Amino acid sequence: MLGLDKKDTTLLIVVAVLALFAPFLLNPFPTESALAQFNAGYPDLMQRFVIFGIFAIGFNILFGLTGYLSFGHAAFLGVGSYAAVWMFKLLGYNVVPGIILSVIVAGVFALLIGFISLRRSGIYFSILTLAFAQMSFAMAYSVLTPITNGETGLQVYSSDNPLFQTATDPNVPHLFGLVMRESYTMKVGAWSFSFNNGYYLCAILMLVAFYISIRIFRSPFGLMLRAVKSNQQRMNYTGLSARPYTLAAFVISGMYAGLAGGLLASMDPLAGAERMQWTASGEVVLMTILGGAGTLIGPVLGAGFIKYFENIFSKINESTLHGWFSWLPDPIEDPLVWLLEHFIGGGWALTLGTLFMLVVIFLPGGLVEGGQRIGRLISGKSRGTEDETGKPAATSHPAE
Amino acid sequence: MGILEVKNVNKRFGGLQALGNVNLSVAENTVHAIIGPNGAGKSTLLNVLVGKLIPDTGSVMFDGKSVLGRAPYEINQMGISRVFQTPEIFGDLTVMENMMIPCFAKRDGAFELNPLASVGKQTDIVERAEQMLIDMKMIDKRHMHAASMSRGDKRRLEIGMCLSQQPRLLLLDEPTAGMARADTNNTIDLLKQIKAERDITIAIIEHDMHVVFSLAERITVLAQGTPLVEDTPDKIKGHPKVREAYLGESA
Amino acid sequence: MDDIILQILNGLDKGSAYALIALGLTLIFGTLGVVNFAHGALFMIGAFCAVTLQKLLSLERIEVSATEKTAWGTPLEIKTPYAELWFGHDFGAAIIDWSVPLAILFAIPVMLAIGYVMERGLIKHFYKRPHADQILVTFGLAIVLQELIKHYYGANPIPTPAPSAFRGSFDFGVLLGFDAGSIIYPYWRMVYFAFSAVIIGAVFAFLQFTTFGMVVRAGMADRETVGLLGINIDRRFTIMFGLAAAVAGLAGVMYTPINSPNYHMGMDFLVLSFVVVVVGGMGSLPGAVLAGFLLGILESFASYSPIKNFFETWLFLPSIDQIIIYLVAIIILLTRPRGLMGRKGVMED
Amino acid sequence: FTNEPTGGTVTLGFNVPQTGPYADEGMDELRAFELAVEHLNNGGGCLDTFSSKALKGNGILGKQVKFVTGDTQTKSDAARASAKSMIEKDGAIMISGGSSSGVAVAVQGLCQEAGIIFMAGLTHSNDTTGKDKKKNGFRHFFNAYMSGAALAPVLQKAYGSDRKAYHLTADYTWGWTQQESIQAATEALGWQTVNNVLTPLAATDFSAYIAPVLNSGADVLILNHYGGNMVNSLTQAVQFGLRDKMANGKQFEVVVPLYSELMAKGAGANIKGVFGSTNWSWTLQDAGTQAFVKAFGAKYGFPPSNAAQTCYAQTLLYADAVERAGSFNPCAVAEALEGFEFDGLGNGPTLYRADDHQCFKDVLVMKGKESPANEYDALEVVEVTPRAQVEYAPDHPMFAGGDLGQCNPGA
Amino acid sequence: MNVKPDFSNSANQAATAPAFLSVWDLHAYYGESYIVQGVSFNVHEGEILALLGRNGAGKTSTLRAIARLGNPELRHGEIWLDHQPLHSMTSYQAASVGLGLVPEDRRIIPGLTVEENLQLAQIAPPIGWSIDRIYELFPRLGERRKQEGVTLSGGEQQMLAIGRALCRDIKVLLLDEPYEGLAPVIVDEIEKTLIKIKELGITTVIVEQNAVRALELSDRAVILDTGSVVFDGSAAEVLENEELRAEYLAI
Ligand SMILES: Nc1ncnc2c1ncn2[C@@H]1O[C@H](COP(=O)(O)OP(=O)(O)OP(=O)(O)O)[C@@H](O)[C@H]1O
Ligand SMILES: Nc1ncnc2c1ncn2[C@@H]1O[C@H](COP(=O)(O)OP(=O)(O)OP(=O)(O)O)[C@@H](O)[C@H]1O
Ligand SMILES: [Mg+2]
Ligand SMILES: [Mg+2]
Repeated sequence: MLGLDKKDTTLLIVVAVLALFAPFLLNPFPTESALAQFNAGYPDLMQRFVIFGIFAIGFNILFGLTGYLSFGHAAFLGVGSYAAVWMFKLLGYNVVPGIILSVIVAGVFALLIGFISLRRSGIYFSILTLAFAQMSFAMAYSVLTPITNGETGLQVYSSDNPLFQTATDPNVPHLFGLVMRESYTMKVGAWSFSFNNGYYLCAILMLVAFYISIRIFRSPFGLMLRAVKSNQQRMNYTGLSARPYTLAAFVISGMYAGLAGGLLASMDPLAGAERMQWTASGEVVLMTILGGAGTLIGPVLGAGFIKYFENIFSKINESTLHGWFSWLPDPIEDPLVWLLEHFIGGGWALTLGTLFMLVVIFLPGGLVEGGQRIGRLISGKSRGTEDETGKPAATSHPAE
Repeated sequence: MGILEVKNVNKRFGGLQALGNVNLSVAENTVHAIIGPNGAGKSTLLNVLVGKLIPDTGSVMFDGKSVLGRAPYEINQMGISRVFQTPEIFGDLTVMENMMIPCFAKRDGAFELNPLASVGKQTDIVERAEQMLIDMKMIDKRHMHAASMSRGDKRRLEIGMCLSQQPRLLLLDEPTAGMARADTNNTIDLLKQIKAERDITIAIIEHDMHVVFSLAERITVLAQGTPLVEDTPDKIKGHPKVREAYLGESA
Repeated sequence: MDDIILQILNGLDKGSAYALIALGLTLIFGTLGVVNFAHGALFMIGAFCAVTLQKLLSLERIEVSATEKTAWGTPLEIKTPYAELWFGHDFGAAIIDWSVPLAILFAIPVMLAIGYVMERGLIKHFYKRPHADQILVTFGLAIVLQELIKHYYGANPIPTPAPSAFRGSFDFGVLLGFDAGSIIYPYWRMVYFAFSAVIIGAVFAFLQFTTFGMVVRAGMADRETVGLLGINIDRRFTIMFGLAAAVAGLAGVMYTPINSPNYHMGMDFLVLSFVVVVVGGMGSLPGAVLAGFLLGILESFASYSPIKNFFETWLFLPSIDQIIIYLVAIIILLTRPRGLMGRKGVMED
Repeated sequence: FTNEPTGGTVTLGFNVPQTGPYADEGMDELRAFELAVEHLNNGGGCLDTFSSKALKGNGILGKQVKFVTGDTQTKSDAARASAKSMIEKDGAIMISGGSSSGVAVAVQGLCQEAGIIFMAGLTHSNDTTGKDKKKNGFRHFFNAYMSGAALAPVLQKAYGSDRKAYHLTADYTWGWTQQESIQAATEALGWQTVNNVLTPLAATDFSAYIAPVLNSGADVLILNHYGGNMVNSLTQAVQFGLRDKMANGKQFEVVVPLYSELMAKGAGANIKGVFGSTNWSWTLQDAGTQAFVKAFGAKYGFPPSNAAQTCYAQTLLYADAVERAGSFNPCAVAEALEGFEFDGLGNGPTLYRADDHQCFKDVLVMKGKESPANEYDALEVVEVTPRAQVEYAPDHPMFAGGDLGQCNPGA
Repeated sequence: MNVKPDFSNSANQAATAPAFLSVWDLHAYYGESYIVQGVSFNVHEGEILALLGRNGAGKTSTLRAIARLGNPELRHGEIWLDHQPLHSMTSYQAASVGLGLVPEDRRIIPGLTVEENLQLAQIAPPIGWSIDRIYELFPRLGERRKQEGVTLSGGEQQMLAIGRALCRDIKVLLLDEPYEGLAPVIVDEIEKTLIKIKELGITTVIVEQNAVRALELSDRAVILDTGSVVFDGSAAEVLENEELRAEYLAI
């Protein structure tokens, strides 16, 4: 289907179903229950899952296929956001021009940076991209304040007078009148599920992005990118020029980042400079590795994983803990709460740090490998029979 | 006038004259062997031919066009393919994928942006790569990870990759080193067969005299960076200087 | 002119801080080939060694006042440091005063132990893993270390002053024939500079005049073959790692009087130290040190307001001080393929 | 309206930095919030001293108060994500907290769009109630203009009218507005401004900025820095011997216009004798302050910071406004808060001005104490600047450009 | 004191004297692929043993397992060298009891000069030949002592790899394709060296595709096929037995 083989089609369908039913899947606990804290099915977080999923999918096209580790990809996310907010300021709150422009601007920006940075490889390339992104961040934070609104972040003011904004248009981002922030809430017994317009727009674009990424992985172009990673020398002596390939991959992944940035701004019309900081670039690197670099679905999983812990664990506080464990006798409750307190609220980073280590130590192929192990356990296949070439399955089929 | 004309090429590495005034002419559709002691500059000469090294002076013309100053991929696109002394393959890819890449390079040129095409649907490429694997007797290894093959197999794969490009000039740097005798003979047969089937010029570096004398139509002996003699195999075999400096008593 | 000299002095000092941090990093990153995102955390832990020692030395005996009360109604606590109780008021106070230099002695074993545990327990398993995995695991570790420190010491900077003997500043002005007071430079920064020079010299001597450096470099390039030559490369890697941790830690200890330490100081320096190491060239110790000083001095000059203004008016580059390091890094990496003095083949793919 | 409470409880959202450099300040704010919720539900604390007697200690409008917390990370993106989760997931009706102006402005904008009341925590930039003011947002904290207005007379008294000032300014919006305010206030005294150098937010070593001050001809250094920037720049200024130096025949001085207790702690002995301003101090003697300090100290064992006091006051003020309006509807609440005058929460009689939602109250000028009695006693109040002296017209140029807009009750 | 087990009824049919290096029932894996499938043989002190087989037969893997390199992983089997249990050692420990391996792709260490490559071999005891003596054996290395090892020509690298092994005081030398890439004259040289080494009492196992040359030099031969021993006997026997050669060596 859609020019994909059976396995890829299945994967795409699974992802599509997951994305479509995310409002149910992410809200498994009744609203009033103690575990509702772990529900992630509210619009903002769901949007973030798919938007950062797009970001990571794009990053993976560069890193997973070519092995070029960019440490400045957040710059493209940032310019994408700025471009989109500027469109809102100038043209009006319809998200279409913003999203289109964010992709284009990020692509052009990636072309410039990529053209220069790709003159080097390995760590030298990483540091070049980092330097460009950090420069962009520093400028956006202070010098370019007239364009970026600095520390506060670029936003739409009522004095902006967009060109095409009519009185009847919603005064928030919308898609031809479909307001992004609006949701339909469905109550089923003790559960409540919200279906948000913005989320579905993002999810559809994510599916498109995912589909394109599968196609890229399976294309001759994708094969060449893997060849770059494997042996550039051989590539050159086989009559292939590695530079245009890597540059194309860089620009494509920059456009993905721009799309993610544009969507972020479309869901919430504010573009902050921190989006371009090295920590943001680092985050997408972590997402990709955590999920499984070079795999199709890994980056999406990694993005979800990180955003989940950041947003859910940071909101648990001591009194929530006491609420959960109040049924325990005090001498047990207090030490338990004391211990868990390290990992919640302001300690969410500790949870994340610990999980990073555990995942990378025990699941060398990232979360995808975890999934495969579970799959194997279920299907009862022993590892030895996986394939006869002697290479573990995770690496010989890099796109699982 | 040969298809490859090397004139007055010099190359120094620091104090070492690796190539000194090398003149070489390789006639079209011949197998030309370059032999010589270790460190004579044979690989260096090949490096100059494929654009890996730029000589200090001199000129290299392929089919009437200069190759100097061109990037390796451009030189390859002109029709020169090279097999390296230590196998250079795409270790992370499967054998089949390894074989497909040169086929793509041959068909699409140095760069082609086709991110939405599907590798599996490129039937011409798949067929060609499969045929080459069959020719190389490696078809049963098609799904194998190239890096986990034994070294002899890697070398055969690399030769196959170069041949699948149908180059006009094939440069082989010790293609049968470390290859079992049977495979060496197979390779010789393969090269002979290819030679017979299509117009191809082969320049080969080898220390295995069995290979050299089975294939070569002309031989250049290189010593300390300069050609010592150039002649037919029979003459070279009997050449006293060559025997002393290179072949030793065993030849 | 006097301002220029001042900026050079400042640059040297900033440079020595960069150089020292980069030196530790390049031992792990440039020599062992491990992308160590926890290096900043090691630096931070070094600084907290000083904090801890200061806290330990100034542990107080708490007596509850019978009569006085605090503004919120609890009884007032009267605190006396044990050091003063045990060693007498003056000597006790002097020990507390000297806690930062004393922390050097404290930090060396602590950092070596941390380095040892970290290498044996974690990093050892990651030499052969892809750099990406190394990034993930060391970043995770850095967060864990950082959060633990935050949990016990809070997020606020903790003042750790230099001994009072070093608190003033030295007047170079008179020495160099300028007006008195026109070029003054804090004593502690001079100490820091000297200390860096000694550490850098010692590490160089250790690696250049012994075969240790060569063996470790060889081990990084090809562990297997080095093992075939009878060399226990694991042990040397551990030593190297411990050494790097100690260098990072000492850099941290000595830095505390300049900047009050806080739990995220490591992350603040992390990116910069990677830039310094790479600009210096992978695998080159002198490169890292040179790049540290170069970037430090350039940054110092770019922060000097006449120069800032010059860039702003003539080159339309306002706030050059914010981007100078990255700008210089880009220029150097584009003009020299492997940074200033990088070795071929180290982390180039 | 958005998140109208229907059950027996009402949820407030406390959005404070829990990671990053301001985590300790965030923790302190959180403590104050918890205390405020306790008092709202059970009475006590400032409920007894507050001039408005609408609050009964039985929750808000009879509904038990619950709260959710989140981490702003001192990043506008993260702060908005966290606020959105409180609004979308937890049904928070009001958001409060924060420790920086960028975050305050960003979250205020979000609350305006979502139809939620935002009670700003620590935010000092003029913009929050200036060009970025919003109908749904309210600021109890003072601002940069007020710092200038309060500090200037004290500086004049202490250092005279003939001074040359050198500014180091954090290179982002808050730094700029503060610098602008202080420069205006000091120049009005007759001081000259020798130079203003912008320093990167990420800077940790300020030596290269401080050294040139030595020979600049200035005799006062004004540090428009906050948090870690301020701790480091002040520490280093002292290290460079600026405070021991004579310039133009006068003792060289350093001024830190905006103080916080935690910064004072971080800078240690270096702040001794340095002037600055704060919104509030636990050492004040009025009844409101004492009631709060007592409650806070009894619960946590140490006195609250002025950020904490702001958050506490904001929570009570919100609850009180709801009671008085008789509705949780943000528009009704806003109306009740606008022009509201009250006393008994510290700082004396206070006005929530309707024109820009800025609080007007006495401002404190502080000085680093020479011999602190304990670790919470680093600063002493030099002067309580009366409210009249820090007031300004709503259309003052430093606050121009904004528009409160319409109240948004949301869905 | 570790005692060598009695392997008298093992696969070693030529056991006449007590074995110096005993390899007993090795099973080794690359990840999950089972490559060395129960290899056993004995080598006597001072003997030269030729280990032969086609490409991919498992020769290299066997040598690597004996040298205790991590890959392939030795899951079962015992290796005794002069009463020392190599199977319970790591590679550097094995090296320190007198095992030397010249690996198949030479493994010259990048970034180190020729001389440093040699020095590296003399860091851990036991130390063998002096560096000067190596230069005497291979004057070419002496000329290139300051050059980075990996830029040597293929043959020079081979000399360096052998020289490096001799820098250590070895009891058993494992050579993986030592003649590969060497000019015939140099092969003659190396052959002489190996004889010299033998005279010094060093036991040698040689893997070589040039089977005839290897056999002429060796006392005994072991032939591997798909990871198991298919022949164990005297070298002369292989040279005489056409059938055997045709089946397993294709010569
Ligand atoms: N990058 C380099 N720097 C310095 N010397 C070099 C470099 N590359 C090659 N050489 C030297 O140049 C000489 C010629 O090397 P080359 O590799 O061409 O020899 P060759 O004829 O291929 O030998 P072999 O048959 O052993 O492979 C050798 O002595 C080698 O050491
Ligand atoms: N790293 C590896 N991972 C997986 N399989 C491997 C690896 N190295 C070798 N193999 C496999 O092990 C088998 C034996 O390889 P080995 O290198 O031992 O053969 P060999 O007898 O030395 O062959 P050659 O003469 O070609 O060097 C081969 O089938 C090869 O594919
Ligand atoms: Mg060669
Ligand atoms: Mg082999």
